[in-house]
Amino acid sequence: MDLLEYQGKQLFAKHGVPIPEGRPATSPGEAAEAADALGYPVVVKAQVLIGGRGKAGGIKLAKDRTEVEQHAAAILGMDIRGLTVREVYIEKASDIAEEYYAAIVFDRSARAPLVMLSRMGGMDVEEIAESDPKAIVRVHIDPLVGFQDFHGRLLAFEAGIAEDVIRPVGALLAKLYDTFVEEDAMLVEVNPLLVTGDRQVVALDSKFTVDGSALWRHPDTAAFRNPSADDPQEAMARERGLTYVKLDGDIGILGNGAGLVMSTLDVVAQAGGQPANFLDAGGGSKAEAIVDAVEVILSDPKVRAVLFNIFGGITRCDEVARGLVTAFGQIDVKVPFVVRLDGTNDEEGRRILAEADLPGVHVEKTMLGAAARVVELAAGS
Amino acid sequence: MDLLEYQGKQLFAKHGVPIPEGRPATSPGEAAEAADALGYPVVVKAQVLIGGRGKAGGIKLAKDRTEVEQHAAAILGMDIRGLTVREVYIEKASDIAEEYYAAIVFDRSARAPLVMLSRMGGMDVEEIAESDPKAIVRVHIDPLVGFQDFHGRLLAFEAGIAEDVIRPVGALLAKLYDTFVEEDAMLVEVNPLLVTGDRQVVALDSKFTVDGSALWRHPDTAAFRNPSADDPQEAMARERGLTYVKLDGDIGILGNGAGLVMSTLDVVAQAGGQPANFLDAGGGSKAEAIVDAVEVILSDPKVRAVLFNIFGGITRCDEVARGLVTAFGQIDVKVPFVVRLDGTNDEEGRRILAEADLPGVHVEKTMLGAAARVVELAAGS
Amino acid sequence: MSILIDSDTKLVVSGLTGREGTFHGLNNRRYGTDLVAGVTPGKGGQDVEGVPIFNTVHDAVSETGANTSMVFVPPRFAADAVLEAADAGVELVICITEGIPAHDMLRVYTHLKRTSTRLIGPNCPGVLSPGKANVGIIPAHFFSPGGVGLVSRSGTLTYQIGNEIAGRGFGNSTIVGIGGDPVVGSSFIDVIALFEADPETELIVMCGEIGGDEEERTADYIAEHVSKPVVAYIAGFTAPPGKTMGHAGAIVSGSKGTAAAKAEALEAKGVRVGRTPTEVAEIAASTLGAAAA
Amino acid sequence: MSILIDSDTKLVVSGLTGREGTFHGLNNRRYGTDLVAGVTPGKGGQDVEGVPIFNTVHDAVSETGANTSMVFVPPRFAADAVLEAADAGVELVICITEGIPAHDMLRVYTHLKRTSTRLIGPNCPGVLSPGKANVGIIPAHFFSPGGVGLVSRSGTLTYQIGNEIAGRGFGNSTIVGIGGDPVVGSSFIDVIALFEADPETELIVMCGEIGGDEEERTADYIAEHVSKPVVAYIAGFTAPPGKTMGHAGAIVSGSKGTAAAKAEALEAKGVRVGRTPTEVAEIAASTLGAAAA
Repeated sequence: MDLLEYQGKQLFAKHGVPIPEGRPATSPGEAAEAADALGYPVVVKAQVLIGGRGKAGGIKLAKDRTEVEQHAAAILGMDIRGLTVREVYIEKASDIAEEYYAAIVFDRSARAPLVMLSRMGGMDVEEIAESDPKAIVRVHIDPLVGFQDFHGRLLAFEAGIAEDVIRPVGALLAKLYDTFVEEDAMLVEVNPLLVTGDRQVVALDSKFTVDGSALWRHPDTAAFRNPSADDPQEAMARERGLTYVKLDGDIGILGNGAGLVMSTLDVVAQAGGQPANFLDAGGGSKAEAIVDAVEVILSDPKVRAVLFNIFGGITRCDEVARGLVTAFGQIDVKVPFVVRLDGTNDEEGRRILAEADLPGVHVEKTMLGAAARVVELAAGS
Repeated sequence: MDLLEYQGKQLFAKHGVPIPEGRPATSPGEAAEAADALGYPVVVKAQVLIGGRGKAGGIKLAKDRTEVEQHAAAILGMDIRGLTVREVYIEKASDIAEEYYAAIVFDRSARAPLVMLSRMGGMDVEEIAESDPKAIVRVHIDPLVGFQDFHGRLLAFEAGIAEDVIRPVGALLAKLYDTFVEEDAMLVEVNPLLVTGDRQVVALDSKFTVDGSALWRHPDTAAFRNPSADDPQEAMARERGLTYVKLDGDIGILGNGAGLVMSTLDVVAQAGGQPANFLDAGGGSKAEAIVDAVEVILSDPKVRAVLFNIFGGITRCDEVARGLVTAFGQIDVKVPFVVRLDGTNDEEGRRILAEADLPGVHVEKTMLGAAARVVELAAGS
Repeated sequence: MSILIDSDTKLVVSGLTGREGTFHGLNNRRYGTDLVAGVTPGKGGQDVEGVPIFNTVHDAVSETGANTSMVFVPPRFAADAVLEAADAGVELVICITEGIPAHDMLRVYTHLKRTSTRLIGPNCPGVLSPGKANVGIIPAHFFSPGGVGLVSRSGTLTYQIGNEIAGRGFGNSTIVGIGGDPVVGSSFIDVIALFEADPETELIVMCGEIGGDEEERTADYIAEHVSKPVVAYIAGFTAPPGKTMGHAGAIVSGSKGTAAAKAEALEAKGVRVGRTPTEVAEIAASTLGAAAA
Repeated sequence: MSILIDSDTKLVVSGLTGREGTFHGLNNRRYGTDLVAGVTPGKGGQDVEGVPIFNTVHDAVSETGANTSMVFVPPRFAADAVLEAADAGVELVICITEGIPAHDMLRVYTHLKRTSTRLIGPNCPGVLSPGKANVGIIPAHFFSPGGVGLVSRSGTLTYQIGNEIAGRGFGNSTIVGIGGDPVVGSSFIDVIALFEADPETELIVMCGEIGGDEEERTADYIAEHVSKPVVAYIAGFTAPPGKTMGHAGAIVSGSKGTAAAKAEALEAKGVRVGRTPTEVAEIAASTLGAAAA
């Protein structure tokens, strides 16, 4: 789960990572109030879960109340690379002496947190990596020993940051590491990590991804979730406990098990089709889950045909068939379905479907055959 | 550094280890006020750094204000096994359903914290160990992994405590472990660990030793030190930065290096003498340190003779000799000194002493010879 | 022969008294697995259809000699259950639980590397050695003993591929689900090393997916250390970057962890990669058929 | 031969620019130790009498090939300096610093056991291989090369005993101060194992003191694994229980850790224990003299 800049900064502050003062706002009036309380000049920053805000006009300096209101009005509702801005963050303006880059990522390959520091902040990390790969210093941390003072020194000296801020930058990294571990983060990025004119070191931006599996430990973070920012189908699926990812195509996909669903998407694409979604009905899918899943898939108006690809292990094919029959009883289905049932109780499942004789439902025995058929139907419908 | 019961309990509470409500007091009036605030009945408990308070009459139940004042008056100033009671702790009385024993020690042999639990609390742990060795369950904790929930279950089930308090006892042990690590403790002991009539689990007593080398991390704990409780010679030595331990005999001892001083005590004892103290003047002892050391040793009125045993490594024997000359110039020395100087600059040191011709100072060349001489002098003086 | 589990396996299940634990634990026992104990704190002394329940894994191990643990407890208790099993001296822990926080697994993983306990999973379907033992939720009736070692990050996809291979007349030495989380106890490399050393295994099928770089590293390992034929499948060619595809670990980050890169890396090292489950089964079957001929 | 340090030792000193660090570091260099670098954050690029200073141990190691580190920084920074040296790949870390919190050392100790870095100390006088190298604060002029391996928890007591042995005409292979703290990186056993394997060492003198049970465990180890003669000394027979005798680790807890118990344990395993430093030197000298005759 990704956090907005100001949400990440709230977690930074909780663990002692220094940040400039700021407040979120959802209207120009609220923004002006926030700015009055902070003192001018301030920066009005669009809060969206995507990069490139600055270039899109989502970050503006304001020297007085009128400007804050103007900028907030312009930014709120703005579309930035497909996302609508619903909140702004009003932050005390900082004077910039140096811009560094700092991040900690959960490095699954090394099975250790990876701390990165660069003296070249303010630009995208991939740009830094391209323009000067050596400019990003990387250190892995033993998860049982944790971040030590020497790690901070090692990173700071290697990165070649200004000598007078070696210590405060090291201290900030130590607190960033605390944040990373204690908040169950998968990524924390500070870009730029700012040195102000009076040599204060502060996190001027935050990019923050938390582990969704650990949200039960962090009720405050869980409350950050902003459903309005989500895709409506994804929100609907989440409410129903389904694993759903919206894609760009027109063929609705349901399968059981993440690997099988991914494979189904691939096979459909190889057959020339375009999947509309990823939907894992999970192991042991019961009839009700199938009804929910059909509703979610069909709530996407682009869907022109649907493929059910079930390999029954724990999931019983007869249960899936019954769920489908129930769904067709409750929902007015207007697009063709291709159903492939294999594995546990597959014959019983196919018998149920044959008896129900649902309109527009085609049963196939193999995964490849089913993929070919659904692509054909989507093209024809 | 050992903490009084109520000091240890303050640290328990800080880390969420449940304790009964209580307040320290230094006078009967203060005790009565504390009891009024807590509500009756209360227990008045002598605060001394020694076991056996109960048997000595240092723990009394009081059902009203009058009794609190009476008991506090009786206990304050009481001598318990050589220690004078200067504070009492007024604690809300608890009803006792079960008394367990819990402790965490810094096990240097295993190089790991050792957590112990027994269902036989309320008596001395050595008594438990003697009466039923299996009744104490022991688990070592990996310092880098820390105390896990399963450790709590393992201890609680193995110890055979009541089933309904397995969870809260496990939770208390986890918090006790946090206390142990975060407060840099060498020992935390809860005896008894109480289960009340309404099945609450609380720490009814605390024995708490913190690592003196870590006090800089714990200014609050460092402030617990109660100089009035210390031996006056030891307090004086500490102020002067000397490592001094008061002993029972009449021969003052000074050496450089802990091992050499211990060895000197042994050799003096083998020669039939009784050391009055352990005093390590440290590596590289300078003249001023020697003056300080002589003052501390002679401040003990029992001292009848003094042995200086110096093996010069970093310490230079000429510096020691000069220090001794200076000390004799500043202090009116009434007891004989035996000085053994060996190692770095020993000849120069002996020359200085010979020239100064200090009254009552005898120079010896070997450790054994010096020990024999000082014993003889102590007996004769 | 087989790897990891066989007829010497003595299984203790953490969470045997739960609904899922009971269902799958007894299912494993019906298959022939020697299910010797269950662990549920506070239910020590009870039994589940004759299987004794203990309060701690330590008790279960000392009373029954259990050498393998299956963890079937909810995610917030699972890391603790794995550590408990390791502390009790269990040699192999198979953790089925999905949704364990990644930082918990990081600590468990780092600690277990210092011990002699091997972990499979979490978020995995378990391990099946056909005809010998089944520990987990793999539907055993599709599989029979044979020479194909199968290792996969995914459950149903494994059944799909395994079933297609079975349909061509070949059985399995052992099927290992290593799990779909960012940090799992055993990697493809760990399991493939076991298959390489296992005399019964003639061919290895590995079934990867997007995310991380395990498949790439495995390609290097195979080139250097594996003499047996390896056939691979990678799921997720159509997965868009930045979206978690069901498994917590199945996510393309920027340009990293794509299926295309993984397939390329494997092919560059001489591993044949099937583009569909069916193609994987065909390659495996023809390789085995050629070897037999 | 000798153990731990010799003419191949390349020394980096953490804290070389401090008063004590400079004094002892240069003293070690004067003895012949190959002092290649110092480390003081922020002073990289400077030098101390020609010895280059680096900001990090990593820089020092990569620039100079240092393989041994001496830690001479204040107690609150010492654990970090030890971990830094280990992280930089230094093989041997000798930590002189006294007063490091015991819990810090516990974590350092546990971590280092997983690495290939060996730690001597903390709160120790260092290591001297007479005629080859000196790392620490041992006054080298008392000692000459020879066949006695000396290992001790204490500094000056070691000089006392070593000097008495030297007075009888015998030299030392290596003198190792393991340190007087409750947790030290290397135990008597670790060092005695090195002496046993060192061809130059003919006889081992160990110098223990009250506290802990290292001496008792060493007695068992010697009985099983050591073929060379061992002579022991234990300080602190007159130490009262519950009082720390100078060294943080030198404390009799209840009835545990007494000098009498240690001497008994050693003698029970056939180790001769001298009751005074002089007696230890006499036993050592007569044993060596008899062997030479």
